Amino acid sequence: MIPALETRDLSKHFGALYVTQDVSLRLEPGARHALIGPNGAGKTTLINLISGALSANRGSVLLGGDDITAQSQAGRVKRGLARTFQINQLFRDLTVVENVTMPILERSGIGRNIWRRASTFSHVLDEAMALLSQLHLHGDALTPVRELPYGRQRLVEIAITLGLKPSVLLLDEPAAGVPSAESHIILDVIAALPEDIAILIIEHDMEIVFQFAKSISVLVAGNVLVEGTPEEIAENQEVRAVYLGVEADG
Amino acid sequence: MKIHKLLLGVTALFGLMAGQAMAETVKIGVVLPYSGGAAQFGEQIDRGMNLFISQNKDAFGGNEIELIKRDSKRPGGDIAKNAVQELITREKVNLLTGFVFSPNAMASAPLATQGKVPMVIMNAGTAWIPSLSPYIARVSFTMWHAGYPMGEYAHNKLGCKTAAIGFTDYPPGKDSRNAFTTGFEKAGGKVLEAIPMGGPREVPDFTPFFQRVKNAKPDCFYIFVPAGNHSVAVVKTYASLGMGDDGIKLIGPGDITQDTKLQDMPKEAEGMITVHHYSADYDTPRNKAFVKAWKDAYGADTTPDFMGVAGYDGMAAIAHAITAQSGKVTAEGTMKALSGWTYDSPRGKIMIDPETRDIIHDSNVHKVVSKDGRMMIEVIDTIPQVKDPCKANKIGKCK
Amino acid sequence: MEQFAKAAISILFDGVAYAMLLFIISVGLSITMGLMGFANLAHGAFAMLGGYVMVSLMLKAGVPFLLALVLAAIIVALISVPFERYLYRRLYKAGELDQVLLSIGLVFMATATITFFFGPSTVSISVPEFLKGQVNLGFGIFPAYRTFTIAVGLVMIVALWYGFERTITGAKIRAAVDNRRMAQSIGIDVDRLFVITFAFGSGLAALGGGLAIEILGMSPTFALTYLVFFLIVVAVGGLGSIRGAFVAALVLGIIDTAGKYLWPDGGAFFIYAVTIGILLIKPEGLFGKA
Amino acid sequence: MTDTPSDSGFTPDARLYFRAREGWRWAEALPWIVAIAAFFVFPDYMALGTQILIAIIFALSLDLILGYAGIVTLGHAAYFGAGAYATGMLSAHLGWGEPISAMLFGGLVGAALGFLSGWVLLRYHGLTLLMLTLATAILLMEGANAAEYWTGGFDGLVGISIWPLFNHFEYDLWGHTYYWYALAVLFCCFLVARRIVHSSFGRSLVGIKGNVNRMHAIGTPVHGKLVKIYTISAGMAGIAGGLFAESNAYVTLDVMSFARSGTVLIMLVLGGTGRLYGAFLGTVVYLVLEDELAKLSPEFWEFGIGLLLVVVVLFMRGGMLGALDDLVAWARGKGKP
Repeated sequence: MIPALETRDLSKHFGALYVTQDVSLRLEPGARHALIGPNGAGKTTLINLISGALSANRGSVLLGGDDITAQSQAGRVKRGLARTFQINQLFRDLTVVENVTMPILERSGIGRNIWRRASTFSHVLDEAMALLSQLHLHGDALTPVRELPYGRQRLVEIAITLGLKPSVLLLDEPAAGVPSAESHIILDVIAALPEDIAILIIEHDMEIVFQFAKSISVLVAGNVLVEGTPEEIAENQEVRAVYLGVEADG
Repeated sequence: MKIHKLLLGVTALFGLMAGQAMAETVKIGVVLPYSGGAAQFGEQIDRGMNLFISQNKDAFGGNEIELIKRDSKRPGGDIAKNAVQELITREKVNLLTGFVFSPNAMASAPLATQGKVPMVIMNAGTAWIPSLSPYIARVSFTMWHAGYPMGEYAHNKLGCKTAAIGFTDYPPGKDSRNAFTTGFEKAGGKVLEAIPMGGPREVPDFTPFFQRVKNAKPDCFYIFVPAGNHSVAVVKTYASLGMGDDGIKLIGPGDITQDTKLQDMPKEAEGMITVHHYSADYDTPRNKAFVKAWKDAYGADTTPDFMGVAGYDGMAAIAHAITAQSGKVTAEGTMKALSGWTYDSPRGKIMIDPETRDIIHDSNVHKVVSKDGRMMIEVIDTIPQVKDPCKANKIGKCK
Repeated sequence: MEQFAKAAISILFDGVAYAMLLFIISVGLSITMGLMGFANLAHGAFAMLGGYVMVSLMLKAGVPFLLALVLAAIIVALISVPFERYLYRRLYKAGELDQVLLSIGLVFMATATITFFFGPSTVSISVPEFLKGQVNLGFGIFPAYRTFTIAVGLVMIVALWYGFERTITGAKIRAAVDNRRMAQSIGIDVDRLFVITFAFGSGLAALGGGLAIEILGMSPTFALTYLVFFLIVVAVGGLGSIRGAFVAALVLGIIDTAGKYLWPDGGAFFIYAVTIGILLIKPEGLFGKA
Repeated sequence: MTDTPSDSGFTPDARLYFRAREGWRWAEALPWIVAIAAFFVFPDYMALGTQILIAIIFALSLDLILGYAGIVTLGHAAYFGAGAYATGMLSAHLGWGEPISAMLFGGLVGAALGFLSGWVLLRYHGLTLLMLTLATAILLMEGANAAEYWTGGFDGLVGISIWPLFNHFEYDLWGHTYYWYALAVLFCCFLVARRIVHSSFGRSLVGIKGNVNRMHAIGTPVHGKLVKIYTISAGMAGIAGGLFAESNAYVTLDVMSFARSGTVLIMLVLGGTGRLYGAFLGTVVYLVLEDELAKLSPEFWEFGIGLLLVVVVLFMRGGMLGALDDLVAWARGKGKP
């Protein structure tokens, strides 16, 4: 089976500082893969390398079997790779529905249309509203994003990515900054994502990770320390020492 | 958009005397720089005009005059042109005057023709301006009035065999360069180089340009910069490079030894030779009375310079034109009245050349001297009644 | 050959003198922009203010030249404090557009105010006897005032280097330029640092303005006329870098002088072409943070 | 304006909302009515009126890039000037004076220049972009100064002679013909601008302005889109410049000056960016105030405009139109306290 996403020996350094070293990952279609590791392990850098926000010094990224290493960020998105951000990257002054129409416009190429009025593309609006219903955001459709509570803003962040209809989704700490009482809402949404999307999730909240992921990679100092099922990871002595132990103490 | 006519200056109202019942109100549009770095020129000319009006209340033939002033700001052309257009269409002025910068006069010239409004130019000195419209007369000077005789004088009397020229890169600068070059080379001298030294808007650091001239070692260094802030910097740079010690004589038109700037100059200014048509230091009764009236009106620390005189003389010309037409001012009538008009100006005898509508006046050779701790102009020679040499010799655009 | 050497020396000398002036005025702008991220287009207004304070001191109060120069710097530094506290501080987090507009507004107000009190013409001062004329430096005869300007520039470089590399306040400023949040978290009073730096930068600008009277002349349009040059020095040198400002001022001062000397018809062409070239290749400036 | 957010149940109709935003409002007729009425009320002010209309077109072009795409530039006069020189030289050197085609030629040259410079410059942002736009415009001005044979250098380009509009309406001293001409051009430019900002492309520009990181992440060709709108904007600025050259029959280096770039920015910000009508209000207020106040005292005017800028930046973030919105919202009792 052709993996949905694969990285081969991906490396990135800033001067002498290696932030990513020979990372090889493999996500099958529909995978639920978690990337964990202590702070500064290079998790977000890896996401940036995969999504094309940063260019790698060495190694390659494959999407559905095609080498996309040379592709721009935009090119990768067009091929079905989408990401969320650890810190919200939203159009704060725009309404929720407008936020969600942006990716749909770009995906469909309508965003190039310079003459026809945006509102006349009614299928775009319908799709956006459907997406909002799916995430229970439709009641807030006409509210400017900046007026939403943070937890709901995180949902918009996810909704925007879903508007791209990705085959591979990179979630960078989707529950970051959300009060723990509300994090289940995020988790519910993630759990309900279409099964054919391959998902790579970075998360600190181990509860979410173990509930959600079917496989886990542990990243330490830019290297993949170990990879396996949640059970294997939970029992791995090395991981417990390096990572989980630290986490438990902290 | 409230229509209002704000009169900054004096609206001269003259008592209706018996026998002068036919009084008209003549509207005069004044276009001068009232703001920015050039505001000092606007002020000089403004004061000159007002001094004439307050001294000669009966010179207007009993007609009322109303001055409508507009700020031309920069020498860009467009602002002045809009001001003129608005003066003609909105204020319906009978006469236009002012114009410090040549581009402003040039841009406005077509409007004078189109609107049939006469234009009396009080400064702008590019030679060919009057040929842009039949309704332009000039009471100030052309760059050739000073540059051409300066060229001859530099070779024949100052003994300069070679010369370098530094000029500010805009129409009067190039005009002055041409005037000096023509006069100097006709007399047998050789111009080593002519260096454009930046635009008129800001005072540049002159050092690199002067350094180049210093290394070229000409006998004379002819400079044209716009009157005002540039000239002090010129003399300071000349002094700080010690060019006088190298035997390089600093000469130029009188714009660079403007009366209002003389006291700011270092002692190296002494001995500078310029050719010009006016200085407040002229030792004639007419001028002494003029300078005294000026100081009485505007303060002892003020001095009229050639711009102030042009404002004064220009208003005299306008008064003459108004009186000659009994207040019914037309473009043709004004030009007819001004043609051959003569006047006893503080600068000496002046006349409007009937052929060219340009000024005829004496060009005097000035020397900067120091007297009682004060820089002064001394007239050391006079070339009487100079007709604009550019038009007289039909050079370039002056046909 | 001798002619060539003579030309080269005079270009270098005048270029360096001009560069020192640019450096003294611009370095404060560079530090404040690097530290506070504020595009302060009114920096030239403080230089202008310095020039006018100096003129007033010398002509109205009879203060001698050197003392007036120092006093002008101190007075303007003090004047600048309320501006930082009550105006600039409100916009540290705003976009550069707001900062540009606010500071341009201040430039307009400063120009109008100066025109109102001092008139539109250039003002000038008379420098002391020892700064007039020429001096022999052993390897050539040079204008005294420019030699003085270069000397002041070099003294400022050394003082700045010492101040930034060898004092606690300097270390704090460097830390804050590098990473403001980090500096704040280790207990540096960033607010106070801002005031000090801003006042210091404005004072330096005033010093430069005072020096510039004799070379560039001083008129109410000074702030706007030379603004572009100051900005160029800062952008080319890199925000917050003293070394960058110094090198950029040198490069631009010498290139501008050489351009005028060798190719007067080209006008100001060179300096802008070089600026664009450098910024295209190094958008953060020569010594800016990447 | 918005309904109270609710978690479920009521779903607002996004389509109605969008249509309402894109649709014409009655208030939008106001500026045009004012412009037409001005002709009959102040027939003597039409020379000024024409200059105001031209400045509005120029400010409108800036709003497209600043207000919608968030590009801050200090060199927009480069394109205005390029258009002015193109139109002027077409007449002065090649003897072509048909006003509409000459003006469009100015727009074309502006757009071409905008495309070329935008392609390079729009890879940069922040202060670097600010300096690059500024330096490019000055460089262009120096170039125009050096190319004296073509541009007339500092003397200005003389000898522009424009034929009557439609071979029938002659240029008149009162500026009547050109007032209508400029108003018609402004209306066309406005329609185009309005269409663009309400298009899908326009929405994605707003997205770029709002959050460029996110736009990259959803696969937007950001640079391409910025170059596109920059080119359009430069073209519109070029049209304004062409109109300027035709109405003045004279072009000087001033058309490209830093002062002109700065002034148009100030006008737009005074009116309010990102709302098209800000260009109208800001320009009219600025130029009328200038026309009236500068007559009182130029310093007074300069100080006043400086103070106004400071006040707008500190207290009226959306310019005058933004303040008006706030006022309306406040009056309806919905505004923030």
